[in-house]
Amino acid sequence: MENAAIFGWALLWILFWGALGGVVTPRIYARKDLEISQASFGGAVIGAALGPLSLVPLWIATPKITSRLIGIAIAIVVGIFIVAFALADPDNLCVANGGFVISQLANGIVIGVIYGLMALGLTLIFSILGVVSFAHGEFYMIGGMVTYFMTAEWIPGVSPIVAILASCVVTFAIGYVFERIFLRPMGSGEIERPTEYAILVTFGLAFFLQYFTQALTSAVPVKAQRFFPFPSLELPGDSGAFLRMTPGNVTIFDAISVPNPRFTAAVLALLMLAALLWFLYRTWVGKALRAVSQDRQAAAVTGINPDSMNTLAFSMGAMLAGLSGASLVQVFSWLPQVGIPAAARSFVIIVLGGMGSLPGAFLGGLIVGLVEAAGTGCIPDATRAAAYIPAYGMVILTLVLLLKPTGLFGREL
Amino acid sequence: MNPTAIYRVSGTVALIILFLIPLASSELGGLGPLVLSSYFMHLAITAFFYAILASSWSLLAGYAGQFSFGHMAFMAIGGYTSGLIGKFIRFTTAPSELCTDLPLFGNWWLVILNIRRVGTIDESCLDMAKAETLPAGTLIVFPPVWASIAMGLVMGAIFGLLVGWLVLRLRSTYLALFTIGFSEILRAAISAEIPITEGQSGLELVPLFPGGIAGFTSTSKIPPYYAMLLLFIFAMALMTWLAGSRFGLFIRAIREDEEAAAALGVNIVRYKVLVFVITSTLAAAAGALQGHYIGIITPNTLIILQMSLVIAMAVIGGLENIYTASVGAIIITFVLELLRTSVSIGPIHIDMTLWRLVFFGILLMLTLRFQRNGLLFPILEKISRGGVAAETVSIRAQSDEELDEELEELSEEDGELSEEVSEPASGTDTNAS
Amino acid sequence: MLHLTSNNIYKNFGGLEVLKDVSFSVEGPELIGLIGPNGAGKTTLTNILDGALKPSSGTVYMNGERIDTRPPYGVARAGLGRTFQVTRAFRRMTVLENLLIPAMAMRATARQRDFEDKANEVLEFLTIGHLRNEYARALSGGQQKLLELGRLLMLDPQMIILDEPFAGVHPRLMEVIYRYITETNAQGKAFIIISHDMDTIFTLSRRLLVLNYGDLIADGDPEIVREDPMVKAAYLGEDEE
Amino acid sequence: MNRSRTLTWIVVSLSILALMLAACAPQAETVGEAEPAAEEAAAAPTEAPAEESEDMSMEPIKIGALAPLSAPGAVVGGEAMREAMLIAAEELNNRGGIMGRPVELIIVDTEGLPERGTAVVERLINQDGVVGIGGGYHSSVGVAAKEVARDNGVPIVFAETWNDTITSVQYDEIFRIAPLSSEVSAVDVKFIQWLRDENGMKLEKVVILTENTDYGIPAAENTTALLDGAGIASVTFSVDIGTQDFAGIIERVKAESPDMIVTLATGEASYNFTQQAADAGIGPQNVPTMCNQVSLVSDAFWTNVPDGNHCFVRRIGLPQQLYNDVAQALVAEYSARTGKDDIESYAMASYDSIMLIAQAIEDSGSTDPSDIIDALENINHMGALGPITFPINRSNTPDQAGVDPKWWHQFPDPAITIVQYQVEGQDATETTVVYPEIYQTGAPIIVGQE
Repeated sequence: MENAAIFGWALLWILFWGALGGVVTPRIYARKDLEISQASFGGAVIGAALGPLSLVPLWIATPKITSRLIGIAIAIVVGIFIVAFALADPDNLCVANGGFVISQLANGIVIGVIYGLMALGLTLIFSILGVVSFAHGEFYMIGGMVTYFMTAEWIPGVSPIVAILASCVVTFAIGYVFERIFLRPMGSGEIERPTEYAILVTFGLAFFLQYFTQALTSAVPVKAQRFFPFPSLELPGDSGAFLRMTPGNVTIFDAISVPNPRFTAAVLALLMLAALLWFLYRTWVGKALRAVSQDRQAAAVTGINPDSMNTLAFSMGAMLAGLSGASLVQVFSWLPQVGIPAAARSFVIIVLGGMGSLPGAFLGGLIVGLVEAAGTGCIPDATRAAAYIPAYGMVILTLVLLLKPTGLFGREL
Repeated sequence: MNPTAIYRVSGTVALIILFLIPLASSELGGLGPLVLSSYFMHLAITAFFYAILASSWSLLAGYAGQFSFGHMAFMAIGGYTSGLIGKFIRFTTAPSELCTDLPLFGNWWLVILNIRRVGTIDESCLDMAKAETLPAGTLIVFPPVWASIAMGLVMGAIFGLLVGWLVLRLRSTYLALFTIGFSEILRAAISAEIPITEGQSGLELVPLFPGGIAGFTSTSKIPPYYAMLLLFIFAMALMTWLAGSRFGLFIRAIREDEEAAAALGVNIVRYKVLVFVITSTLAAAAGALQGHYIGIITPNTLIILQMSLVIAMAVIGGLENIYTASVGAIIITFVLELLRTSVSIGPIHIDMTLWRLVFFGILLMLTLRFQRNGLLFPILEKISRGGVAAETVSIRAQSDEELDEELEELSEEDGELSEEVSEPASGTDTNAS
Repeated sequence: MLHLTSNNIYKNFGGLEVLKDVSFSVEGPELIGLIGPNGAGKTTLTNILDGALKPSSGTVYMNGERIDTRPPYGVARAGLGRTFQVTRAFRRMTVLENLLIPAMAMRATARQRDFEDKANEVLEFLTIGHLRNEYARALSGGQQKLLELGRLLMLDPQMIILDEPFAGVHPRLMEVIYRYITETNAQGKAFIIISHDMDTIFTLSRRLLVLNYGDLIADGDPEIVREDPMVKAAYLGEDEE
Repeated sequence: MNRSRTLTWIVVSLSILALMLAACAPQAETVGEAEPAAEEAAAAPTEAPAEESEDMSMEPIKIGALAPLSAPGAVVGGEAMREAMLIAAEELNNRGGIMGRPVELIIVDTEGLPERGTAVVERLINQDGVVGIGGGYHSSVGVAAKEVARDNGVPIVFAETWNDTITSVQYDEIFRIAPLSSEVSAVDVKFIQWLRDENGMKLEKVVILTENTDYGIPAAENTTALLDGAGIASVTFSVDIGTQDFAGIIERVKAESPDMIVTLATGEASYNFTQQAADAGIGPQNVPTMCNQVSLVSDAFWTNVPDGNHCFVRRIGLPQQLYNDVAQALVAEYSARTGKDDIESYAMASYDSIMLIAQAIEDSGSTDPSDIIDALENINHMGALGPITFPINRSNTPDQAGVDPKWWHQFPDPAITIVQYQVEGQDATETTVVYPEIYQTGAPIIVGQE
């Protein structure tokens, strides 16, 4: 960084006015007998955006803090952040190299879609059962393992589609059995303090599944072959090709390059998402699920059995994790431990999106994917940029908990 | 016998035994036929270490109902703080000029050593200062171990306060979600900041008693045994006192029903943060002591597996009682050690180093499902509450037998009725913990 | 002398308006009934008075201090106590411990034994003295309700909100509750009682508030309210038990 | 209600019983005297060594061994080492033990954690009473374990801990037959220079991908410094060991447009990086790449890095065609047991570490650790790695010899070669040795040159 000071001061400016806005605004709104539920968060982002220029009018006029106002403020804050970064480090690849930026964005979006799919499972479980499954990462791991073993060891040469379906079946079945034995009694009142019980028992499941898999498979990393390699292709044929495909990669405009396994995984994730939406909004069972998530008792009155909805939701959530694992086992090398960072990331995403919100989970996945791409791509110190990948999500999580614990689409707590 | 008396007697006997164990160690020649190897002593110290972690976690999770997966992170904060102070801080009687010097009282200076590049064996600034700037006869004093451990505690408390304040305003699930991430980020940071923390190769700490104590050398197991035992006893005493005071009353009320406790005037956020800070500090104390005893601490102490072990110890012992949790920890430390011994080769090749964790996971889940209070707690419960329950039952029977019967019939209807009248409009109740 | 006012309270959940412009005030030890059909917003209003929910707009003042911005424990300390629709005893604590919590929470330096005598008195008054060392979960539903009422006496607030105190309670215990309300009220504590039990509420209360889908449609003497055409249309006509 | 409680108790007590039973099996192993050696030997299908150990009725000589056998340690490495060390113990017992006494090999799991390492070394010495310790994988464990060995005066012969400081502190008890980290880096850089000078390759900028471990960081810094000396610029990217997704880093590597990529990250991170780089168009087939030595596990390599052809890999130990008799016998036995075609360098070194201790006991005629240390200093052992000696020792200190202290008790010449995968799906044993020239079996294929 050439002018680190510029960036540092900009950051300090944002933090100072943000904190001031967050602390003072609710007091002013309270003194005027106005609604204060949004005042702290709104004050913080508005303060961070333009400092005294925006805070003084806000405190004088005390308008109703709408989500539109907050959205504009956040956009300004992000803008200031980017401009300050660009001024501070004009030679950074993220500033100087357009192709690099676009490639990183593409990477972020592609991986974010898959993160979103995985978090969807977690948030689905939460919205129906009110439980965070700490075994989510292990379902992800098992999905990948089953797909690998199907395609490479048990039935070599089998279509990847079959393998993915098999991983769905396996994760669904494990989720089903676990829910029936360990979570079902929560509903009947047999288990006291169900939330805490659920945290611990799913944690125990994670522990068991991880070491069970490790004991069965040994610790050699494995990886499935590309499901659907691209054809080799150049369009148009001359040197300035706008579309160039090799079996492992697609390059568009000579700038954006997306590796084949990721592309396949993202397409699979989008298909799954479409299927999930169709299921939730077009089938009777899906509608029943949504009804239970909105109002358990009302749903029970209309003849839906909430217990079986619980089982269905948990198994489906597990299956979604298994699916994202199945689609990523051709991207990453697979070990019994791969679930841990993936699960931690899903936790960040569902808090960011709002616990129990399906669109929130998907959007949260994209945001986390983009932030991770930006972090690894833009942090100037090459020895640290990648070492801190797990930390980028945590920064988001901390900010969300500090500013808006309900997340993007959360219900009131 | 009266249950309190049973506790007192058995507790005293246990304490006496714990204090006498070192007499049987091989270092002191053993007690007759009983000779405990220094490996046994090492296990005992480790068992106390885990007992402090498991019991303080049970105070947090079992009493207050707050589930943190970051207990090992606070343990590591204690160990690393203490280690870093030992690595970077010196006291001198003259400014070094080459390092960062801060004047203290009199002619004493606090010297912060420079961060050195990794892999190079270039001299530290203080070594250079010794040769160049420091006048002859200057005293260079290492920070005392107890003081760096104390700083470890302070850092544990500060981080506990920050995390607690950030997360404990929210539902308990958030604490679990956040602390998992917190451990991960701390592990990543310790691994990455190698010039400061030495990363994966581990930060070396000076021995607990660098010059030996009472005739024992610095590598003897007996002084650390007593140090860890005393910390364990202190922690148990502190937590017993807390659990019996208004503090214990309030955190249990919070565990049972946060909203109801708040409606009765309990400042729930304050007590949640307080219990979090106290247990984090205890974990940091255990971490600092264990770090100095082992002599090295690495970021791998933060992996989820380590946290899982502490949780499993507390749960299998009995989550809702600090004593059962600590006894569970001690037993499981030894059992796991027995289970890992060498490799087992038989007709069927079962490698226990791996399978023991699988069995452990199953046991953890089954305990939770079928014996929620752990495997040790029911025994304790039987002793302590057996008498009381019998007493009240007889009173109930005598005083108004008739009403009681009717009430019991009714109590089932109660449940149904109160559910029927519950009102959908109260959006908060649907997912309440 | 108690003085509580709620001014123009609105509450939205997502897009749903649960309370619309609710204003009323309580002066001194009144005994008020709060009724309304399911989904009328009674529990939401209670939660707002108690500080568990923040109003979308509007304010609540108690004895000149604004309490809607306070957390629930602050409201409790200001002198407002409540029970919950679904009984919320601290199930794995003894009956005595249940009672000690509010007493000790009110005072910064207090020891348990200072309150044990008072707790015993309260338990005897509520006819559950013999259960003092039992875990609350061992009590029947009705006894747990009594326990909740006992906790409020230990909190010693100026105003008490009871959410469905008579629901599913054995007639004999109902008498105890009835006595509890009248005697405590006579000692100078104001009551707001939410109930479906029309007979009891009409005989017990001296003033009636009627909520209908978020609107406060009536406020006054029970006999007059009973004749109010709006109330009849909205509530009594269809939902009398 | 009552019935379910009974059921509960049954389930719980059954699981405890299972745990106890599980606990008993291995427990018997330590308590029994000569049994463990017999049991371990029993793993070989053809022998009946239980009788033999009865023949050798004397008290066994106990030798300890360190290996990472569970996570977070490198379990694959640990299991290979265990297998090789069991072969050593069996071989010793088959030929009649040491000084007529049976050998009991006690292998302990270090989990790759230094704190575990100190604990288990403590246990080996004080509980089991071993006279010497072999094996050892993770450098951090070695660094910690050497202190315990020193406190107790028991020798350790490290087989696979590269960190220079382990020997440079010059403890009497510490010996090493693994290469020195700094020497390994030197070979890497010499090879890169050779590519530039002798093969006319354009080499101005190298990207190093390392892991932030006690191995990766010093290795990257050594390499950087040496490259600098050779006039080659370098950029280091460092990743956390658990990293899966390298997309962001790979874009940055691409933007540096390196002439060569050196992967110091080990384990699955190295596989992940190399394959994802290949997907992104800067893999071993586009840019000359030195893959990490884990790539020599060819089955796992081709599973995880299908586009890994043309990888250069550093190989510790002699090429297979130059194996001596000891090594060939070991490979034969090892292949029979594991089904692998070749033996990993560290497994071979672990075998030698046990054999070295055995010979030192025989040479000194004593099981006193200090006598064993004396014997090790003067040893001349024909091991699988070749003739093993420790020329820099108490009678010839680094000062006297005028060498860096890191050579203390260090096996001076573990052979290091650079091999290259030149055919897709090739087995590691069939790779072409491209450097140094004395071992060369073929010319390097240099990709991406205009």
